[in-house]
Amino acid sequence: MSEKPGWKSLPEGDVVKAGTAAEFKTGDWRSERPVWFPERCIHCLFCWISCPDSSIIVKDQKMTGIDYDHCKGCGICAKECPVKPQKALEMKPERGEETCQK
Amino acid sequence: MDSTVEIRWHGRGGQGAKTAALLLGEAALSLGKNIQAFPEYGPERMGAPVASFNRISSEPITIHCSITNPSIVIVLDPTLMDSVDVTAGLPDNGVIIVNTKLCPADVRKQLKLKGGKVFTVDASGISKELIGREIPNTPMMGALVKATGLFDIESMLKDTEAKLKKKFAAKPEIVQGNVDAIRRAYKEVIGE
Amino acid sequence: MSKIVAKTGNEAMAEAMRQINPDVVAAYPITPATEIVMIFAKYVADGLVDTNFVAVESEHSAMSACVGASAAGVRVMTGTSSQGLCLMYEILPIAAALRLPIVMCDVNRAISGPINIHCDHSDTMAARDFGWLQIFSENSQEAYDSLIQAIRIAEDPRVHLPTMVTTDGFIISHCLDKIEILDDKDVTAFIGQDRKANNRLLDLKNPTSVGLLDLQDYYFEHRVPVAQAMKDSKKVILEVADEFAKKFGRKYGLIEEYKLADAEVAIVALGSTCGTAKVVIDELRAKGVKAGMLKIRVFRPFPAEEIVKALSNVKALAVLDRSDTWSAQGGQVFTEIRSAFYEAAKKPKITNFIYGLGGREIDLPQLHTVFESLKNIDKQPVVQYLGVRE
Amino acid sequence: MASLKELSTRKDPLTGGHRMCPGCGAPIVVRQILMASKDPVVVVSATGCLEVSTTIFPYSAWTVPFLHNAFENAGATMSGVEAAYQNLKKKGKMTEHVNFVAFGGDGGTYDIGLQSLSGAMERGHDMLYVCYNNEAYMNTGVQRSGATPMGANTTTEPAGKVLQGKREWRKDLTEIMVAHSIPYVAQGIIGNWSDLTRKAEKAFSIRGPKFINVLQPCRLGWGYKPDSTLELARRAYETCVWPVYEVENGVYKISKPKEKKPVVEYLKGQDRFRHLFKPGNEKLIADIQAEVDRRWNLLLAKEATK
Repeated sequence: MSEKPGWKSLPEGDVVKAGTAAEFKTGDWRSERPVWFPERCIHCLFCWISCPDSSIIVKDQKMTGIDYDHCKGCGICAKECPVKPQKALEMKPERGEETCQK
Repeated sequence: MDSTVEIRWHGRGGQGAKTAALLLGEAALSLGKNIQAFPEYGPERMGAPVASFNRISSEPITIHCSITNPSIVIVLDPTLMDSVDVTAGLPDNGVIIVNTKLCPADVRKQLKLKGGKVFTVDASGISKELIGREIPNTPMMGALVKATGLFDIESMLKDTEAKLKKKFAAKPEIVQGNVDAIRRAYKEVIGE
Repeated sequence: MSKIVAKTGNEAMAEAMRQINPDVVAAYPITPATEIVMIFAKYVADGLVDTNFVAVESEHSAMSACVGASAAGVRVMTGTSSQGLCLMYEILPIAAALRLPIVMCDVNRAISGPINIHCDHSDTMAARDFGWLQIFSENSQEAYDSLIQAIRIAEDPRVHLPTMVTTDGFIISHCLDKIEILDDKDVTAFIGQDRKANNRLLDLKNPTSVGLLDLQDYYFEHRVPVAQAMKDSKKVILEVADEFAKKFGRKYGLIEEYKLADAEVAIVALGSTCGTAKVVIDELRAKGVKAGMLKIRVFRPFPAEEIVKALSNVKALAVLDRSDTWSAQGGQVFTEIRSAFYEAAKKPKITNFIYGLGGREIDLPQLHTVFESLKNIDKQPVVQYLGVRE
Repeated sequence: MASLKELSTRKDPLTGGHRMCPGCGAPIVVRQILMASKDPVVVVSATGCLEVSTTIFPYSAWTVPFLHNAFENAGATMSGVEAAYQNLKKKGKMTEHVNFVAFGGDGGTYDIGLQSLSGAMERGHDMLYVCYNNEAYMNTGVQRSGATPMGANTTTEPAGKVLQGKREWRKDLTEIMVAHSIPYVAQGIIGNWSDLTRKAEKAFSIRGPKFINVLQPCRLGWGYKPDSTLELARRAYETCVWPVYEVENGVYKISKPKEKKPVVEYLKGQDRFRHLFKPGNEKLIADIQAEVDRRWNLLLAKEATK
């Protein structure tokens, strides 16, 4: 609480600049992550238009990667990917199987 | 307040942190304790980090402020340790119990924890095997009882079984699965 | 050039609205405020104002549209009464928290039930805790003058709070009275051509989000500034009143003292009753009774210090409330005045008369009864209902 | 109609970092609708999942001007914003064209906000109202709304020993909007971006009030795996449970599935309908099929009459 601004330094009237949520990371919500295989990608952008978290990065009208800071790992992108037989996006466990080595 | 045990549960929206706190509270009540169980309310959705809390005491509990120095912390999802300060407020003699396949020493290292006692148990694995779904909250109750000696495991199981029977009247297999999972986690939890 | 004309309270408020020429008005009909909106709608139809008039389907939507338009950055007005104001209650504190200088013509009327269309202050008083400035008017002239001043006050950066100017339903709203109307150009010059808005929703180059969800960590910090602005608004109200007096000759304050300087017995009242009470006080003074009155013009912010100072030499005081808190502890004005006197070294004995609910007549003999009771204030109950049959 | 490549060059109305559930359909609705606008947009949202999860102070996921007022008044609030804009435009203080878009969930649109919506549409404001319809009050924990379909399990009309979930057919809000005689009314789904963005483009090309009702599966309230949000919506379309159509100046145009599948195909993938498959509930499913057929045929007849 201590580093949050007091009322005297907040802007008037419950207003913020647009788009500040970009600073809030939701990537740690993931239990699975989409992994992109560029060599299979046909840049149809179905994944991009279907992503609820604006986490498919598109540059110059081409898919270029995934914003793992915000992707919550829902899997919609992989499901909607039309590439066959192997999809250009696959869901993988977020972390490897770590076990107690004792 | 020395007689009061304060517990914080860390989970993700949908993982059952709130339910775990409620179940534990009810179990403690039927074992003659005074109890509180309350979640942290916010707009967070499924998958978002959430917390819930218990107070358990042999004395009447009148306090209604939040718990900032829990003596016990239970982490339902090991990935939370990357983003949430799960040890916040935990005193040197505190207990942290984590649902993970890792051993306590690994968790201690990851959390850079100096004091306290660390316990681990693969509650996800146990629930998948015995309940058929990944719901780590009930097995974690078994781990909690073993790690802290808060109550007698058999008395608690008896009560929880009765509660679950009411809740899942239509699915008796779930009740047995949960009871077995609590018992298994009680046996398998590892301390340092 | 200003001119002297005959206008009802509603006509006077509508006239002020014409001169203010707000950018957006959103309103819904309700007796006895309907007329203000009807007259204004005709001004719109005749092209006498530049306003976009939104004839909404409820008062809830009226206030909602006002919030939308005001957040967009323009000058916004509305008018309502009673149940209409009640229907707006949900949105009133949102307007305040978003710091939107919406100005409302509010015609005081009883609230249901039973349904009743006549004057009391229950509607406005129930809205006292929503962060709106509240200015009461004794007559049409005050309503007209205060409405013009309200624009300046609400839009002052030190305030940025919504403001309601009230008249008493039917008693003022429908009573033809002599009033002085200012020159259109003078009104425009006084209030400024346009609202100088900050944080405009329609600023496309600097997009903002307005009206966010605040959790435990920010909500409090967004409410306290409303209290600070309310506190700061006292100075602004007086500054605006001074400028108005200099330019147009009529002087206003937070309160008005009537023969209080040496008064031993006094009453406190709001709205049209004050005018009637002045007659009673004059009659009592003629008989040698040192009677006086304190009129509260501005109820929000509450001028506690000013009231205490003005009444400290009075021996016996009756507070007249045209509404009740139903707390069994008296009306809103009474409880706030008693509270204001808590720290005062010198204070009068105070009793409360709740009167005039649902338009029940308040006349000279009743007001004489009130003053009469002050002779034996020690024997008076704390709260009395004036003129009610038992 | 803009291609995906073209759309991808436009401003994304939402950033990541909002707190909607993983796999939530509501932000997909927002992105597909708003990116169809070539002109600047200004958004009003009713209280609901979308609003609380995208604007937790000091974090806002909206990159476009955004206003939230309350639950039941998105229509009225936008009326005020639009009136202010018209005033500024009339006075020459704003020149650029702006598309005004209000979003409300089904609770804020079918139920508590219906009056406000109806008023705004009737008054002819130049705005598009989009209902992101997940068929229950999801923000408060899956309570039934006027949009909830018959038989669905909700927390205020739960499936129990005696009752089998919601007992009433859902209200047909889209037809209520058609009855307002506004220039453009449409129903769509998420899961067909080209249809939805085309409808949004169409709406933005028309001046006056427009309404689009978008079926948006909710993984929490409906109960399914989060990756299936779009697929489930398409199932609703294929079974004609949720007809996809538009009504432009009173003329109906329906998107017909290649093959009309039985409603069971739609119901079976969702936890909220699971109890319908218990022995003894066969008639309920038959009733649902009959009502879907009746409404579908009615719609076809409306299209045929022109």
